[in-house]
Order: sequence, then C-alpha cells, then structure tokens
Amino acid sequence: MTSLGRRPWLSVSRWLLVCYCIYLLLPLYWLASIALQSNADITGEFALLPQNPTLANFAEIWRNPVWFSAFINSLNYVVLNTLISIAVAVPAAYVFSRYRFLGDRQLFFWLLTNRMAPPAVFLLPFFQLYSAVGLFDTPLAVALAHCLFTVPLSVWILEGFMSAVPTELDDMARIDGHSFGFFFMRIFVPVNRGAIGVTLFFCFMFSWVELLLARTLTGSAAKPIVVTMTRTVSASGLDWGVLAAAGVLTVIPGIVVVWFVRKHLVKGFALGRVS
Amino acid sequence: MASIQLDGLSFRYPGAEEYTLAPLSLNVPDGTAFALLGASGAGKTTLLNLLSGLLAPTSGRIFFGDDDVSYVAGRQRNVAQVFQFPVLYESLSVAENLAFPLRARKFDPLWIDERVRHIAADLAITEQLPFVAADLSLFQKQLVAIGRALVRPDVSVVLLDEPLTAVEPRMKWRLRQTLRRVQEELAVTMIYVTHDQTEALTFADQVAVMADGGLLQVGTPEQIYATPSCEFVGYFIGSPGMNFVDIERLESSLEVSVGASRVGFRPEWALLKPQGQGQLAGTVESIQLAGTDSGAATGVVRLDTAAGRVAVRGKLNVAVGDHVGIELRQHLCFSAQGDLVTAEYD
Amino acid sequence: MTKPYNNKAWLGVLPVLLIVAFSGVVPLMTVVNYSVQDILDFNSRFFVGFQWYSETLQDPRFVEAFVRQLGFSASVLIIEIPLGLMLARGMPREGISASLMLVLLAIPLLIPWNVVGTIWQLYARSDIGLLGVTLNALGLGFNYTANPLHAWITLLAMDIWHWTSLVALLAFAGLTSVPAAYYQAAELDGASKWQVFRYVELPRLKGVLVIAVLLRLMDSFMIYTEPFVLTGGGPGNATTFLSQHLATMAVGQFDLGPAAAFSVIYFLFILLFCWVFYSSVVREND
Amino acid sequence: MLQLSQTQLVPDAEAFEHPFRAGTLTVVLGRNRSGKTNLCRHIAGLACSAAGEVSLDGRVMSGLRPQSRSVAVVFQAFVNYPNWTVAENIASPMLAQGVKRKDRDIRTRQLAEVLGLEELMQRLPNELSGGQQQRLAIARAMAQRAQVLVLDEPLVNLDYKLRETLVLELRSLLQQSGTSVIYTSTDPKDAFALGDEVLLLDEHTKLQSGKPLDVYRDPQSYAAADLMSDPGVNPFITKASLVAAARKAAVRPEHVYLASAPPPGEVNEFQMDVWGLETSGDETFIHGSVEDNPWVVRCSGMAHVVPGQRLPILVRNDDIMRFGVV
Repeated sequence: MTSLGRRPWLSVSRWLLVCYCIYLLLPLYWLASIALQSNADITGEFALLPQNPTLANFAEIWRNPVWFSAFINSLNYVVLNTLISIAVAVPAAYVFSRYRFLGDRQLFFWLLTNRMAPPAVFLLPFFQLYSAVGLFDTPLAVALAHCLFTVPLSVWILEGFMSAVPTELDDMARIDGHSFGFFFMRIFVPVNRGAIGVTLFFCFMFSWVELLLARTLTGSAAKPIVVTMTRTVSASGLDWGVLAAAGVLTVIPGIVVVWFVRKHLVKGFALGRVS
Repeated sequence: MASIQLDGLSFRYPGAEEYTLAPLSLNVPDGTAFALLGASGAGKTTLLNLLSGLLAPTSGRIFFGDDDVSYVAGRQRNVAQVFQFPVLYESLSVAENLAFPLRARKFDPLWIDERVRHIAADLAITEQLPFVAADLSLFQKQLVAIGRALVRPDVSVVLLDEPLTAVEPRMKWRLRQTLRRVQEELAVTMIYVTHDQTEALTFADQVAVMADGGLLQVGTPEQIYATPSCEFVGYFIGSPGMNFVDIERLESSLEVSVGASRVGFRPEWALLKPQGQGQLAGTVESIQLAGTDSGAATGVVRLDTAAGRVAVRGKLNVAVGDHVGIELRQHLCFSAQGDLVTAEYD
Repeated sequence: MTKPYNNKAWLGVLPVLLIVAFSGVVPLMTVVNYSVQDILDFNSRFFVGFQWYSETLQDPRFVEAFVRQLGFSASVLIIEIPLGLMLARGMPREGISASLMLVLLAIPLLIPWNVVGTIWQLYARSDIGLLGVTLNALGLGFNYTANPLHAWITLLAMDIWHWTSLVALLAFAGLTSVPAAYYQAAELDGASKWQVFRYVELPRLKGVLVIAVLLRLMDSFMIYTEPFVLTGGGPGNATTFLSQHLATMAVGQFDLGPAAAFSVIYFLFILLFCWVFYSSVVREND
Repeated sequence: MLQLSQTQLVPDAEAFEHPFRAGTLTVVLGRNRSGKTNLCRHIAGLACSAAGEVSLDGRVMSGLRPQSRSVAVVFQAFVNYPNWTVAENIASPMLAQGVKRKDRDIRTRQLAEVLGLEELMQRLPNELSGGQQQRLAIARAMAQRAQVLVLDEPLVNLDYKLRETLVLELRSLLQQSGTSVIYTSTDPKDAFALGDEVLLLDEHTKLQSGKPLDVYRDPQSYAAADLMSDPGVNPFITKASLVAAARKAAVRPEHVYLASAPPPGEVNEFQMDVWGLETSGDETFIHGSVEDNPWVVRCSGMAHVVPGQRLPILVRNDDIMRFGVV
C-alpha cells in the first residue's frame, strides 16, 4: 500500500537489526570457511578468506560410514519423534480446544511442567528405563524420550490455533450428517494444516538440536550426528575441517524446514494465542 | 475548523488497472455534517484513508481550508478518526485518553484538564473519567473514542468509519443523537462513512452516494431521496427502492420531459386503483404486511406489470392474483442511460 | 459460547497421557526413590530420608554452581529480553524481506546445541578463530580457555547469539497482532515513538513477554551442552553450571543418592517457575 | 409437525410448549440474548444449555445426535468449510446422505443457479463477498432437504440494501421448499415479511405466538406489544380517564398521528417536546417526550421537525393497547 503513515521512527531499531544480523552471520560464515579449508590451511597462517577452498572435508563425511550413518540415525529419530508427537497432539489439542473435562486444567499444567523438565535430571532413570524395556540404542528410544518435551509443546501450540477455529464448523459438519471421523480428517485437519506445519517445525527444532538424551540413550548402533561430533573433538586429533563440515550439514535441514513453514511461523511463535 | 476541497482525487493500488476510487471532485463546507453512503466495496473507506493521510492519492489534490495536504503526513493534517471498533489506549484512564492528543500537541496542562472535563460533560461520560479504558462497556468506549476525536479545538475534520457497527441496536439511536448534537454544538466538519441509509439521512446535512469507486450524487437528504440523479441512487435509497418502467409501456399518457425514456416512482408515490384506471395495469404477485393505519392493514404490494415488477405502498385491501390499476401521483423522468431528466411533477 | 463439559474427551487425551507419562512419570519416581536412599549396589539400599537433600543444600560446590547458574540466567535475561524486543520492532512486516528475516533469525534456533558450541569454539579460539584472532590483534590478550572472565563473556555472547532470536520472534508475533487502526490513531494523535511503544505496543506484548521471560529463564537454567562443548565447565569450574554439576555427579562419580536429591531440588525449582508462568499467562486467557 | 414440550432455554427459565406446524414459516422474534440461538441449537441437537423434549411428527428426537435429525441450520456468522470449494460445500450434506455423484452434481448446479452462485463453483468461501458466503450457507442447508430448516438471524451481518434483497429471495425460496422453517430475528419487519406465524421470545421463554397481524393487533402483554414494534411502543401516562383501570397501556409509534394529518375516529391530543428525528427517506421517527415519558412517532416520508419544538400529536382511542385491566 503506498502509504504515508509508515512508522518513521523505525530507523534506530532497523539499524540495530542490521548489526544483529551481521553478528548472527559472522560465526556461520566462519564455520563455512573452516569447513572449506584443509587442516593445514586452518592451523597455518590466519586468513579471512579460505585460501584454496576444498570440498575434501565434505567428501570425507560422505564417504566415511561413521558420519553418514550418524546423520541417518539423527534424521531417523527426529522424523519418528515429529510424527509421533503430531499424531498424538492433534487429537488431544482438538479435545482441549473443544471441551472442558475432569482435570483438564491440571493435565494441561502437568504437560507444561514436562516441557520445562531439565533433561539432566532424567539421564540415569531414562537409561535404566529404556534398557529395561529393551529399547536402548534404537531411534525409537530417543524419539520417545524427546516426546517428553515435544508433545507438550505441540499440544500447547495446536490448542492455541484450534481454539481460533470457530466451533460452528464442527456443528455444521454434524448437521450436514458427517461422522466425526470424516469431519476430523476431511475438514478439521486440512483447515489446521498451517498450524500442524508450524508444530512440525517446533518438534523438529527441539528433537534435532538435543544432545544429552540422544547421547544417553544410544550406544553404537543408533549413534546420532550430534554425538559423533562431540566424540570427534575429544577422541581423535582435532580435525577441525571435518568437524566444521559436519556442523554445516547439521544446519541445512533446519533451514529447509523453516523455509517451508515461514508463512505460518509468526502465528506459531505467538503459540496461536496472540493472533 | 476547515472546509475540505477535493479535485480530481483518485486512488489505485500499484499494479491494479481499475481505480479503487475513480477521480472525483467534492467540496465540503466548514462545519457541515457530511455522509458517505454506499454498499461495501464502494470506495468509501479508501476515500476516508486518503483524507486521513493513511493513503497517498494516485492523482488529484486535497485541500483543508486553502492549504494543500495531499501528501502531508497524517499527524500534520490535524485530522481525527473514529473507527468501527473503539480504538483507545486500553491501559490509560478515560481522562488520559481524552487528554492524550492535547498533551502530544503541548497545550497548557490547566487548559487541557478544563477541556477534557467539558468534552466529557458533553458526552455524559464524566463519571467514567477516572476508570481505565479497558474496563468500560463497548458503548462507553466508543463514546470515549468520539470524545478523543472532538477534544482538539483545532481539528480540521473528524472522520467516522461506520462508528455504530459494534454497538447494540437499541444503543445506536442514542449514540447517533449524541454525535449529531455535539457536531452542531462544536460546528466541527464531520465525514461519516456508512452503508445504512437511515444513518446517512439522519446524521448528515449533505449526503454523497457512492458505488463501485465512483461518486454518483451529492445533495441534502431531501434531494437524494426526492430527486435521485440516476436510477442507481433512486433504487439504493428507500426500502423498497424506486420503481422504473419504460414510458412506452405505460397505459395512459403522463406529462413527460423531453428526452425521457423511463419513468421512476417511489412505492408511496403510487396508488392502487380498480382495474382499468391509472397509468399502469398489474396483477398482485405478493403482499408484505407492515402494520395497521387507523385499524386497516398496510404494507407493500408487489405487482407484475407489462413493464416488469413494481412495488406499491399503501392499504392492503387487495389479494394475490387481483388485477388492479396503478395511478402515479408523483414521478420522475430518466433518460435511456438512467440519468435524471429535468422532471415536471406537481 | 462456553465449552461444553464432556468426559468422553478423555479418549482424545489418553495417548498424550500415556506417552508423556511413560518417559515422564516413571523416571521421576525412580529419581525421587533414589533421592531418599543410600544405594551401595543393586540389592543393598538404606532409607536415609532427607539426608542427601540437606547434604546437597550445604555442599559448597552445589551452592557455587547454583549461584553461577543464577548469575548466568539473570545476565541472559537482562540482555536478551530488551534486545529481542528492539529487534522485533525493527523487523519488516510485509513482503519478501519479512520472510527472509524470519528465516535468518530462526536459523540459530535450528542448530544442534553442541554444534552451536563447536561454531563458537571455532570462532573464538585465539589461534584459528576469527573473533579470537581479531581481539588479540587489538591487543586484548583474549583467551577464553584460560581466563574465567573471557570464558564467561564468550559463553554469554554465544547464548545471546543462540537464543535472542526466540525473544525477537515472540515479540514480533505480539507486535503483528496490533491492529493497524491503533497505529493510525496514534499517528493522528501525533504520538511520539516512545508513546507508541509504551501505550500501543507494550500493553499488547505483556502475554508474549511473560512467555519469553519464562522460556528463557528455564532454558538458560537447564543449559548444559553449549558450555560443555565450549569451555567444558572450565577454566577450573568457573563455568560449571547446575546441569553440568549434576551430570558429573550422576554419571561420573556414580553416587546416586545425592545426584537424585540434587535432581529433585532442581526439578522443584523449575516447577516453581512453571507455576508462576501458568498462573500469569494461561489462566489469564481461560 | 415439530413439537417442543417442557422447553427451558436456560436452566431456570420458565418452561413452554410450542408446535411448529409442517410447511409453515415461523419467525422467532426476540431482543438480543432472549434465547433465540439456544432455541435453534436445541432443535438441531447441538450442545447448548436448553432442556426439554423435541419431537418431529411424533418421533422423539431429544436424545438423537444432530446427524440423525432431519434439521438443517444456517448460522448468523457465515459458516462454510474454508478448505472446500463452493460446489463441494453445497454437495456436503448429499455426500453425507450417500447420494450418488451424478445426482449430487445436478442438484448442486440447480441450487447454485437458484442462489446466483453458478459462476463461483470452483472458488473458495473466503474469496466470496459476505452476501455470497451466506447464500452458499443457505444453498448447503437446502441441499440437505431436511424436514426442518433453521435460520438464526442469517442476514444481520449484511449490508442494509443487501438484507432487503435477500429477504425477498428467501421468501420465495422458503415458501416453495415446503419444509417447516424457523427464522429468528430481532426486527418485526422480518416477522411481517416472512412469517406465516410469529413466536415472541422474552427472558428466554415464550411470550405469545400466532399470525403476525393477530399478534400485532392484540398483544397479550406489554412486552409482546413492545417486541412487535421497532423502536418499541410508547408507554402511556397516568391520565386515569383515558386508560381506564388498566395497569399498563401503550401505543405504537406508527399509531401516533401529527395534528397536521388527523386520522378518522375519536382522537386525543397531546403535546410532544421534540428531541430529534431519524429518517430513512420512506419514513421518519420523531423522538421526544410526552409528559416526561420518552415517546417515538413514526410518520411516512421526511417530516420537517426541529429539536426543541412542541409538536401537537393525536392518538386514536382504539389504537391504545391496555394491559392488566383490573
């Protein structure tokens, strides 16, 4: 809209935003430049730009089964966690947004406390529990453990979005004669696909970044990327190049996911409440 | 206080072909109560946003008094606006809300308090002054919003965008009367946007009827109702609107102006007569009761005639299917293009 | 239209209850169980009541770690909340620049926490890091692995880099919910920048800011991975926070009782924050 | 015939009975928050605080879910499925009834033509104007071919002129449909324009019912009289002789005449201090006070009256409505 009423006083905050973006991008740039340099160049004499950029580090990761399988393991439990969380949270959020029932407030609060539970507290008990159940060192273990955090968050966000959808829609479907299942799958879920997309982003965000639980619940078979990276630093010589390359590769999936849900991101961050 | 002069003012969104607001010229004398009447999408709110400075005109000029404000920012135009829902500083008290525009313009604090009390008394919201805006009822909040618009002595024009939409039907009448009374007392120029003809004809000295981004007619409520400039205005004002029939379809002759090809008459300008009388013959298609007059049922009779459907208002002493005559006690003449032709009527 | 009361609704909530209880309730019970026993090995345990609790509370290392944690969380809040708010006010609201800015700001939230540590390690090392080398070139003798103050500053800089976007995006969501009419009315009033922020934007940001403050408070209170990767709690234990202290106790020295007691105290503290959050935001909406 | 018995629209409201005869169009008239929406939801079987028995042609429906009641509803807000096209929205009830695709498409096209939506078939509801969205909701309700059709103040969110045209369309549409129609409104004009029958609701309970003209002519209570006039009746004052022993008396705004145009029959004269007036062109409402009672006088055309003026007005004897004659 060609408008005169644009808020002229943006200059200070806009200038600050630009500085912050630079502050944000510098370390990422440095990660990428290290990833493009051979170890010799990195530890050699310091240079702002990579002298002779090489993709050797990335090739090393691609070829080396340890790194490659770690990547797959990570994606494995992240996707599993996201699917479980959404499959479970969508019906629960529907019920929270549509009905009052015995203990609904207490349950909602209890869910919230789990989202806030410090992972460090659960290291040992998780280890024992999942070994007892025979799930240790499997992607399902990490996925389930992460559910402790992603499910409450998903219910919270989805409930916010769903209460913005008028209940007359449900009434309309009942009056038309549709069964609840038909209404839910063919009308209610599609109408909320934006909200589900945003929730998917939040689940991915949490599950992909977490280290503690992922490390505790995996041995060698299901070792995720996050763990492999910490091992490389401490154990073998400090191969910075390969480490940086792995770092770059872990950033990319996040960017892809956020690009797809960017339109609904703002509402998601309002956790569906403010909108 | 200022008169408002628009010449050739228009607005079009960048990239769109047709105008959201086609070029129009208008003069609103200082201190008048002016109504912008039209269905939704007629361009009323776009015109309002051009006046408030939210939108910059695509072409044409806006003059407040004799200075050109076409591209001046809203804050320098000394304009106030009341929106469809109450827009207040929810965390501030009513008194602070009313004083806000005055403090922003650095008026003397003592004078501000006196002015705030005066406006509050005028709008009968004196007891609400200390309360926080958020705690008021919707009706009271809208009164405070109106107060905020009137509190500045130097306000050039007060813009109102369908201010009664969110107010309960029973309270609309009170708010309308308050608005009209205050407008006359302070003699401030007001532009009132609405799609409701009762609000427009009640509130305004001058009414502008708009449709599809164009200005069709500007006139006093009587002119708009009695002599619509074109068929659209004739139909739009009045419920049911004016009937239109082709002249050659009329049974008997009627003094008709030169160049007229159609005749327009309001439902209450016609009279039902026994078959064979009057200028038009019709069969009763439906009857819509509206109440009783001296005991007899009255309402609107809809008839099918050789010249199409017409509606006649009066006593319901007919039944569906009756063949009757329609006598036109009053009528207007329109050209083939639907514009009013100088009418002769007794 | 108030929501109808219907206990059949439990069917929809049951799966959530099962999943979260499986990984939430059982482990918590085991922790509480351990926290009141002295466990030598699997079959010899003695009930010791609150001994571990009192011991932990007096343990100087716990108190130090607790104070460090509070210090860290406080400084995180003091910087990130206002900074995030100001960034949000500068963010573009329409068009492609708005989407690009959203994606850019969301990136740090998507990087695995240990990779954030690694990035900052590569960035701040005085031998190969862009920041480290530049600071030294300016003659500041910057070395976060040796100097506790430098370690703290680097940790803080990293956390700001990592999490301020969350506050900015939350505040931005709150700002975009302000209807345009309020800005227009303020413009016609001739309100100043500060007045617009104070009387139009801030009242609407209350809910969102409470969420931001409590999320950042709790997440910073639980921080483990990034400091572990960057400084390993060093130099010495200058940057050993609660989670790290707990991790070394529980996994390292394997004295289960105190570690469990510590965990319960830690959890109760978080529960307190949570209750404050629940009562101020969620109840306000119901 | 739809029969309501022991119906309480809210828990402590007075119970009432009412038969909606088959094929008739009943306008349920009541102020805001007088229980109209609860009545609609009660008949349709939707969750609400109303209680009581609902039976259709003798079959008790009270326990049944909306799905198994032959009741279609048009809500006040324009409720359509946002992710389905116009055509899919109209076909929705037929889909639920298992009507085969061929018949569904034919009936969908017919209904779209009747309601002027034929060019918009592939559009989504949010691309339509307010009037079109409500037409879509009406088309879907009719596609259901239910025995009872409920419309809860369907036109209240529409523009002034659009409302007028849609009332006409609805009238012809609903009369041909042959189903029992329940149409709620706050405006007595709708009762006259649409209603074969009118049911007055006040304080969540039935006040009176009958033919619109009959209820208009002899209301059984002051509240019933007040409901049938907009803006409400004029309360009569203490002049004992005129209102005999009635506890309450009132006269309708349209039955107060200006001295300049006296009506036939025996009249009584009053003086009105004019506060102001409202006009829509066809008619004018003069607001003022008569012996410090707020009164409104409705006269046709655009009356020229100035606030502060003392206006002589006339009231015919048999236009005065007397209630509670002792």
